[in-house]
Amino acid sequence: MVDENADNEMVDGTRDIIEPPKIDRTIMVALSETFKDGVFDVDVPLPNRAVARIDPGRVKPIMQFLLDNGFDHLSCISGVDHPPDKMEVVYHVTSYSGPLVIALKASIPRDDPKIDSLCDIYWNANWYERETYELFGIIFNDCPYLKVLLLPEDMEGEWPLRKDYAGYPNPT
Amino acid sequence: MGIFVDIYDAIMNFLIFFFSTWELAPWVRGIVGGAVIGGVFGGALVMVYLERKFLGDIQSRIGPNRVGGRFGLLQLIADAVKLFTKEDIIPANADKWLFIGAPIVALTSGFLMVAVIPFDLLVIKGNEYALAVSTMDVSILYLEAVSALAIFGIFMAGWGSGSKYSLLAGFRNIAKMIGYEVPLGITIISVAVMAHSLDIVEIVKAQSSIWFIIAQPMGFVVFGIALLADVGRIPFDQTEAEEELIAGWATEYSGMRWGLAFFAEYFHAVVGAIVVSLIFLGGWNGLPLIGNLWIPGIFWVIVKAIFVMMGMIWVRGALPRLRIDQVSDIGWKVLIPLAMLNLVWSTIIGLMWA
Amino acid sequence: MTHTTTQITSPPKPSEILLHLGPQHPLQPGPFLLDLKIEGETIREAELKIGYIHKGMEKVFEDRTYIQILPLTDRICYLASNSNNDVYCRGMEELLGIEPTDRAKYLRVLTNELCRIQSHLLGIGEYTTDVGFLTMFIYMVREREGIVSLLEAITGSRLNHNYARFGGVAHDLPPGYKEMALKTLGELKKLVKSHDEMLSSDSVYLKRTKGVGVLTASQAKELGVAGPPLRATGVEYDLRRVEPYLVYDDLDFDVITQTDGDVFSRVKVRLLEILESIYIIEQVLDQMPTGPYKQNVMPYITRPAPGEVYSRIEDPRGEMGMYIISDGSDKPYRFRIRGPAFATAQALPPLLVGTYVADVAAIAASMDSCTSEVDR
Amino acid sequence: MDQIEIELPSNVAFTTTSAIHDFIKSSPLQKLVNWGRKNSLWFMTHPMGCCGIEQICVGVAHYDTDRFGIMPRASPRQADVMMISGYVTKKYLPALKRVWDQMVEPKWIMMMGECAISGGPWWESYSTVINMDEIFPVDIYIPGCPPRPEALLDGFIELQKKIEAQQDRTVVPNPADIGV
Repeated sequence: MVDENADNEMVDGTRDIIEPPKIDRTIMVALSETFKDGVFDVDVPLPNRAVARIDPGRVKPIMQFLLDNGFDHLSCISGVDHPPDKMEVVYHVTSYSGPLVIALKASIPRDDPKIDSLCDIYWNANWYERETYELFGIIFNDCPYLKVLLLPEDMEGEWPLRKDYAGYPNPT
Repeated sequence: MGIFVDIYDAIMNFLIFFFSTWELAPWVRGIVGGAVIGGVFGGALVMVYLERKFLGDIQSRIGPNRVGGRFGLLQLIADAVKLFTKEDIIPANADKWLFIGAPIVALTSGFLMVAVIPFDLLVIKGNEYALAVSTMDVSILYLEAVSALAIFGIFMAGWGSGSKYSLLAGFRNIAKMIGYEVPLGITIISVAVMAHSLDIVEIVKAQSSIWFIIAQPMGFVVFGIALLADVGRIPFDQTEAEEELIAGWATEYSGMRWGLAFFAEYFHAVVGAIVVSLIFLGGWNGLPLIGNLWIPGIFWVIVKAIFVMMGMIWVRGALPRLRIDQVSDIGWKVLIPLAMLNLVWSTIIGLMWA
Repeated sequence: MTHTTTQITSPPKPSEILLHLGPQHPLQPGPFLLDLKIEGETIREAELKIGYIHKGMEKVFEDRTYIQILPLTDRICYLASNSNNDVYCRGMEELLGIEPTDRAKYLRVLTNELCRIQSHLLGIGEYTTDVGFLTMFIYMVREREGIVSLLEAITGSRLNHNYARFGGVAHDLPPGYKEMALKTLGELKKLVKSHDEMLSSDSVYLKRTKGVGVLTASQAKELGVAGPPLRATGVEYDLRRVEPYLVYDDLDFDVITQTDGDVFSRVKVRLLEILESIYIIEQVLDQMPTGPYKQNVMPYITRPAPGEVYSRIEDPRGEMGMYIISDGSDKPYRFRIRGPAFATAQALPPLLVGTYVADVAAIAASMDSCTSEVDR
Repeated sequence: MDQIEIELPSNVAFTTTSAIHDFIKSSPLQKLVNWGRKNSLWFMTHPMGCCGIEQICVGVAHYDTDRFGIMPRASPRQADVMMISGYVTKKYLPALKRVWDQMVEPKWIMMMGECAISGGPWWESYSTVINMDEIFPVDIYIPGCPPRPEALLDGFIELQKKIEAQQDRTVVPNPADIGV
């Protein structure tokens, strides 16, 4: 672990000489140009917020593109349930050097909720993915450690945050 | 003050005269031994009480003040009553005999130490009688040897509890004490070199003109640090570090078994304080240059020991805890060289003195 | 950094022990289970298991009206209840399209900063007790009582303040507040400076903390932490500066950074941030405008238009975000809480690998995570 | 402290000898014992939520429970009082029961705050266990969200009154209960 990071730091040190990537709304233009059929419905509702829909199959290259362009902080991964047929995974990506937060939404079918894991790109995606998995039942392909995080292990499979969850309010 | 001295001398005279004429001196020792153990027990109580009140003062708290008047004097009695009436549990996967034996071994080591501690030197008809259970000419070595028995007690507790926290604490204790018994021993040797004797009585007598804390200040510092480690008080309380190992080697102990184990520690601390007052602070010799002001020597020993105890509590209030590897570092790399240096110093001074 | 550092991959070898710290353990306020695989005193692998006080807040919030949620946001993290109120109200104000009054903005900054001070004081206190420095813990909590009294004078509560409202705040300042606050804060400033001096000069403390649990800037970014642990590595990332909200762009303050990224720096950042917060509060009390502290008509029954908002502020622990989706009814469709302590808790196991058992307490407490918010 | 131990039967030795108890009952010793117990209530450091913060505050300088002889202890073996100071979840309940079993008799349990007493704001959540008084023999309820430190101190004083009126009973353990 230590050696690896020493390397990282050296890489960072040399990278500082290169002009730092721009953290502003132009990234959205670049994003929709790079991924012509992967990113759509781009909107900037507030000065520091941008929203877009993405193709769930191309989530990994899109995120890699954002990471390369300075969006180095995955803020949050949330699941949203839209019965009867859809589920959404919302990624909030931001940067340690600017205020812009990009919300990327990927719609996936509710009866087969699967999407690629981001653990290779953002290290801290792991717990968010585990949380979304246990609460919604969304399966993240290739997530290295996909099992319950917050719930007791016997509650795996109940998916409590889905809208049709029967265990709320608590019957006991 | 004079009247007290008279009464004290009269009682001691009577005891020694009465029993020595019957040639049953062992009984004197027995009585003195009982009294001394009782006294040190009382001293341990005082230390626990001081710990709660004086430490409370340091931490801007009040400390116990509800039972036994506004100073909470009966607080420890209440604690003891509660501990005595708790249920007695031996955990299922504990090693029963080690678990039961550990506090006993720890406390026994304390009792054995008390046997050679002189509290005063009585001069009756030209003969000198040390007010101690037993006098021997290697008493300081004996003290050092039996004090190390307590390490076995703690390791027995750590191993026998069947708990991982206890086990880690036991390991830590061994690792720590291997490093700290050495400087402790070397410092004791340098004191003995300066006094030309291994007998505590002779060591104290050698301090009638100048205390050893003045003659070898470095020795005092080394001894004090090693003693803190020996009795396991902050910054050397890795064996019961609350935030890491719950309660360390005593994690699985409850009720009076825990009470005994807890008390054994304080017993050691009190004995340690008395030893410091004897071998560095002049013992019953009173103050340097002033003498003992016709106050019985036992009083001086107790007062000095209480000061040492308060110093220990003060250190506890003022310092964080060290890590176990740092503790070993300090022991091997700092204290032992310093103790060696002190030995050289005390040899030179001791030879010149002679 | 691979994912194997966040979990225990294999059963312990004969020379290793699996040590479970928790769920009941005096390490931190709040239950969690930290599994350590140790060899001697060295940690080989660490795994953090959370969820012991998972309350299911996000589900409960979907079943509450917007104004009912407001007092519940206090309970997300009880040490940052004002920040949580504030981030929720800011999100709702975006959804409802209203703007808080000027005086309310200043009052919110005031309570947020007071909240930051008391949280940092308790955080440092917890930390010092974890390195065995009980006295400093007691001093810190003693000083915290003064700040809690100041908050209590405004909000009427010691811990869960429930102070911010949509477009305003709940109460105005009590009379004579400024003098009281300046007196308490002046004393606190002196005390914090003296504690800082004490902690920076105590050799045993320095031995325990310097060079322990080091995070470099790139590591910290990779692990996704924010707040004091990140600023201790030298990254000047503070949402009050990056994305100024309320009136922070009118106020003069420095973003506190340290360069070492070790345990000592994290605590130092918190200590200096207390002083900086006191400076902010003094400005706020000077510049406080008169005027209404709440809207003329408070929007108690709210049905925001369908839409969504992600609002975030600088919590005492880092970036606190809330993602609210409205479907036009009086209850939120989805309510997502992105807590800062969740991110720092996730970053804990990689930091622990290779350190000693005794450092676990120091490192865990220096990250100052709040179990209630981790679990939600 | 191994996780696997949860399944093991707790094989504990009881020292409830009826002769001792009869003697204690028939003498002023009972009063002495109660006096000792009530003035030496050590509670387990076990903060679980908002109330945990007040629990911390009450133990130190400003409210100093040490005045009453009330101290925090980290190990359940040495504690007399367990405070449930927050929500008990389905995940936490087994551990909590185990900690309660590890404490030695006589022991008391205090419910601190609305969450522990009735469920508080989260009573209907999927993750939580309510009706804690059916699971633990609760002695004292301290309402509040969270209760102020003064209320917590008052709870301790009420517990002291309760202990003062307590009579030890002769308990013959049912062999089936202790798994012999």
